Amino acid sequence: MTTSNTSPDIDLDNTTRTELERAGVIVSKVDYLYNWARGGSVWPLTFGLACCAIEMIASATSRFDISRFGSEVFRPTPRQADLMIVSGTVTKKMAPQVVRIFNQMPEPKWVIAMGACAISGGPFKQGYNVLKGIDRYIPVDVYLPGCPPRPEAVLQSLNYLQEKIRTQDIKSDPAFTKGRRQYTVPEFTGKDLEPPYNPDVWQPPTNPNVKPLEEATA
Amino acid sequence: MSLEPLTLTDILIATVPLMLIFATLFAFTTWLERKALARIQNRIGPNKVGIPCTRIGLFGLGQPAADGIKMIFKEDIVPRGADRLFHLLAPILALIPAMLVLCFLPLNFPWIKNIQGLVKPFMLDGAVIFFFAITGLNTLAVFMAGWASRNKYSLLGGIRAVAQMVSYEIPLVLSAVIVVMMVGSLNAAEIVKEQADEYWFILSPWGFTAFVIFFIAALAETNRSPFDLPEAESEIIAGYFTEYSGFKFALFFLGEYIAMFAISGLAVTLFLGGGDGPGVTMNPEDQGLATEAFPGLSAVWFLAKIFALIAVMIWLRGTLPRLRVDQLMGFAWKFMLPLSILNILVAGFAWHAEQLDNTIITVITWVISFAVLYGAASGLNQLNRGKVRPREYKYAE
Amino acid sequence: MSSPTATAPNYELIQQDGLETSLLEVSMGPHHPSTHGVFRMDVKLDGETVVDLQPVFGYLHRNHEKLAENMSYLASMPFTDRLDYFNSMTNNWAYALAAEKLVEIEVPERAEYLRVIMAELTRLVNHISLVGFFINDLGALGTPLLYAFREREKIMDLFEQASGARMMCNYFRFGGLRNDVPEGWLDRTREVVDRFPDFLDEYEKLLCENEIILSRTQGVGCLSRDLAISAGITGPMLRASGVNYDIRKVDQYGIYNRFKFRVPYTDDDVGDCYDRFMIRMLEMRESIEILKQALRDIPGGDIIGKAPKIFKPKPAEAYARVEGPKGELGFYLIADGTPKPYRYRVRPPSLINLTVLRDMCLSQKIADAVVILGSIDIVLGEVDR
Amino acid sequence: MSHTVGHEPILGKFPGLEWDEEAGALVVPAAQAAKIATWLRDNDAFLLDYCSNVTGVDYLEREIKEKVTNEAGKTETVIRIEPSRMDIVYHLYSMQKQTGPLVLKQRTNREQPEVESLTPVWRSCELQEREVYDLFGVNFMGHPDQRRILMWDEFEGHPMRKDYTEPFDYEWEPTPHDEVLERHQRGKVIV
Repeated sequence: MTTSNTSPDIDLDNTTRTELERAGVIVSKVDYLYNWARGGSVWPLTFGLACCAIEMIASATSRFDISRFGSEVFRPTPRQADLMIVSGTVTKKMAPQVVRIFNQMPEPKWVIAMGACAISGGPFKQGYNVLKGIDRYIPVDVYLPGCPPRPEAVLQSLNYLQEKIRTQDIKSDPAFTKGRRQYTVPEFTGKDLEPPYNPDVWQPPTNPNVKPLEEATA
Repeated sequence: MSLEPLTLTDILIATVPLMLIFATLFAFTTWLERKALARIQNRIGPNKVGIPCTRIGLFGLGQPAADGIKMIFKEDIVPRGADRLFHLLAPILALIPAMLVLCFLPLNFPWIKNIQGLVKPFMLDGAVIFFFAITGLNTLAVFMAGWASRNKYSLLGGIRAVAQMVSYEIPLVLSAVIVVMMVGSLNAAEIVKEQADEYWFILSPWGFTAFVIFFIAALAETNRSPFDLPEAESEIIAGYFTEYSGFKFALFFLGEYIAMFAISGLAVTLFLGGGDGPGVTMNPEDQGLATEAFPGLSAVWFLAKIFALIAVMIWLRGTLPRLRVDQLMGFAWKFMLPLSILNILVAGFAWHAEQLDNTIITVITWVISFAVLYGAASGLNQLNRGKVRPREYKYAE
Repeated sequence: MSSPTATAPNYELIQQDGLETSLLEVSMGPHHPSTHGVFRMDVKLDGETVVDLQPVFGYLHRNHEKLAENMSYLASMPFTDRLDYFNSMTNNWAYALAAEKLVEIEVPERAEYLRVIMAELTRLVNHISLVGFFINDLGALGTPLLYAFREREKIMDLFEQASGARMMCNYFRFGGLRNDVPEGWLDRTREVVDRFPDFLDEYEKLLCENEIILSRTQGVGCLSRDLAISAGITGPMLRASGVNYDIRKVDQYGIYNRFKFRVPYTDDDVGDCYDRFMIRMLEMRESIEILKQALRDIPGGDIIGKAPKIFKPKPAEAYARVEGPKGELGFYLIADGTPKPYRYRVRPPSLINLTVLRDMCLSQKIADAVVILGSIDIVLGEVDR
Repeated sequence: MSHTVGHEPILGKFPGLEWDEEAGALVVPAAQAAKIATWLRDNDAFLLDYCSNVTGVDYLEREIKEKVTNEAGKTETVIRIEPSRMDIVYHLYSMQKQTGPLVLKQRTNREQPEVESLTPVWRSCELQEREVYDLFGVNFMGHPDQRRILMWDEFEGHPMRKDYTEPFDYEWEPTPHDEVLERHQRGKVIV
């Protein structure tokens, strides 16, 4: 039993890990039960932004019925929700509020970026008021493409999320290692948000095609 | 009848199984509610989360367990600036009164007979008064939660809750007064026994009126739809528990359902004959203990009646929209209160008429009291309804 | 005479030694279950009564107009879907009408009929979902909404079979439609349309004479006829205030003059939430009448007229409007001879209907404010664009 | 179809009124807009009680090539410089007479655009004029509540103006919209 006290920082190869798992069977079982519980009762936040919200609602209706997976309890307050479905275009005016709501949710919490707009800005990417993907500010667990995604796709993304939850273990779960993840809420400035992205969760890609900042603005 | 002092063992025997049973029933009720609502709404409801660590669905019966485990491990957030002490106390206070009421219900579980001297530990003589005194505490808990959260929605919910629960307490008590008048005792066991001997009070006109008033007021007391204003989702987010997360929210949830059990148990005791039913005969000499076809039958009847009432509550929740706050208060003060006062008068006359022990007079009394109550109810309805009516519309070609 | 506006009641706050009162300021939204998206109302409350209310917009401002000025005419057709995401078909139609005013294109007969069918199906979808949401705002736990969405799914299936997408159909083209409907589609539509009245009967029985709904909606959010006209209210909301004005009748765009249908409106000057709710319920029946006639008379033939390969109108201005389910949806285009519009403007009915939100909500209860907002029927994609 | 409103009877009534043939619009001087609008609303011949659409149009200074027949009878191309201006467009209908539309335009300069607000005449202008103020920067005199409506309060500039440039963004993705591609090649915007 004491073998399970090994520090999680030590990098283990697979055989040792299986051996340890065999020894620490109780720990992994507790994980398993816990993951079963929180995977089976993912309560989403009633949080509709744009077009995708309608398909999110449709996924809770009679034909698709998200309640079969235990997720029909749409909580209106972030304090009681586990999952935030960012359903639709996040504008720059709305982005601080989205981050704030994410901050208000208790751990463990997950985010599904639903629809092209939430992932990258989608068709409205060129707009002066559109945030180019919510993953610039908050960590996204499942990306659900589509414009808008079908309700079946919402159910599938929930299933993916449940699979992801099943692979998490308490020792390495950010929810339990870091405390509540609270990110800086961006502020309005003259033309853009400040900061323009959250470096903890997103870095601008180093693309050779992108011109350096000075050259581009010259 | 012996009145030996109870030992700790006796108290534990009487209470611990009760706590376990109702906690299990709570879990079952949440599942039942989700399934029943799904059925009303043409859905299937939870069916994937069954036995842990397997893929067996088992009609989604594992759902409450999953919810519970998740809630226990969920992070507990207290808002900055909130009153930490009262924020913590409120959910506990919401749970305790309901639990206490459950202990004093005349439920004849078989193990109670093993207790010393055959006296049920909590067979109070003033049980009815105790019930209402205790349930009044719930208002305090709700307001405490609303105030301590330091959230405007919570505060609104708390204020609404106080207004609503205090107002509906009056018709609730006044309709219970009928039963006390009829029986002449405040003892819950006596009330049940009286009903088993004579008739269930719901079957008489005044009893039925009182039951309806009681049930409506009970819906308001437990904040169930259509009186769920303190937690009105579409208006004030989640009302008084907007800022509660994790286990504290679970306690509120538990408290709400236990309060449903408690208030339904009261209704069953007062109007539906308690544990009376086929196969059960009440012994006049034992304090509320019955002779049953098999042990625990009367407890089964009691729980079945509770669940019948809870099913109605779920049904209403799936069907009706919510009232507005002024209509809610108007309904309590302008409709329920006059009717329940009139009902007391009617019941008083009826009781005197019944003392004459004449079948014809009894029948006439019943008919007259039915007519009076029906007329009063429809008259009050007309008076309060205002100009609200369906309208006709024009068409342009 | 100036246009009527409501003034906030004057509240004198008690300010004595040791006793101070203030109004409770609540910011409802942008994340609120019943603001239908990301709308915000800054409400000042005296107890439960609304003393002042300021709507705050812009949380879904997606720069539709600016984007459309940077792309070709046809490229903004899919963007019109996302304006009012319940009614992509009517949005398409309004835009196509405006473009057809710039360049004269004849629309074939079959396309005209299909346009009417699509638009009226859209009206059914919009009204039925709206009524569901409206009852949800009244506090019913989703049941009417789910019944409504059950019917909506049937029409969504029809849209999907015709255009390939459930919500964002992008089905209209300048001078007609993108493609013909698949085989058997008309029969399936007839079946759906024939069964729809049964659902409406059931729904009306459930809702229209429900005592709680009556008392929650009647006398709430009254809008007088004069204010409605002055504030540019359109659609069912205008007719609920007692004005008989339906652009399908007034403009007779498309082929609406061939169909016999009636326009329900109230006669009294009340215009409360119940009227708005009932007008929508009655309009659905008229839509079914139109659909039945259209499905009976629809001819065969081409689906798109002879449109130029490159849509490059001469310098001109055009304003076209349709009776969308929410009101008058207009598109204002200014062409400057290039393949891109110089100015592209959407006249959003939802936004203009919100002009009177404050007037209707003052000195009502906070619960009513939510109901009034629900009865206006806004979609934020259109309010903020 | 609803009948369009004839503009001829109005032209003589007020000084400074013009009829723009190309746009099919009545151009009113900004100083008299409210007076003319009230007259149009209340006059029995018009009764334009419903103002449907309010919007602004931003015209940059531009060169227009025109073919003109000169005195010798030959056609020659003349380059005319049209000065920059700002138009505020109102689409007016009559609900009582079921006629319309009549297009009303207030014309002003681009640098300090200032026109008369028609909100006191038609309530429907209230939010739309706020929007024009927000996106075009036109100052409406007499507007009861002129604030930004769509953008946040701290926002600088007026995004619907033709010369508005978006802030620099890190993300670069080619899009099929040719303008964006072209501007990227010029190195101006990476969006």
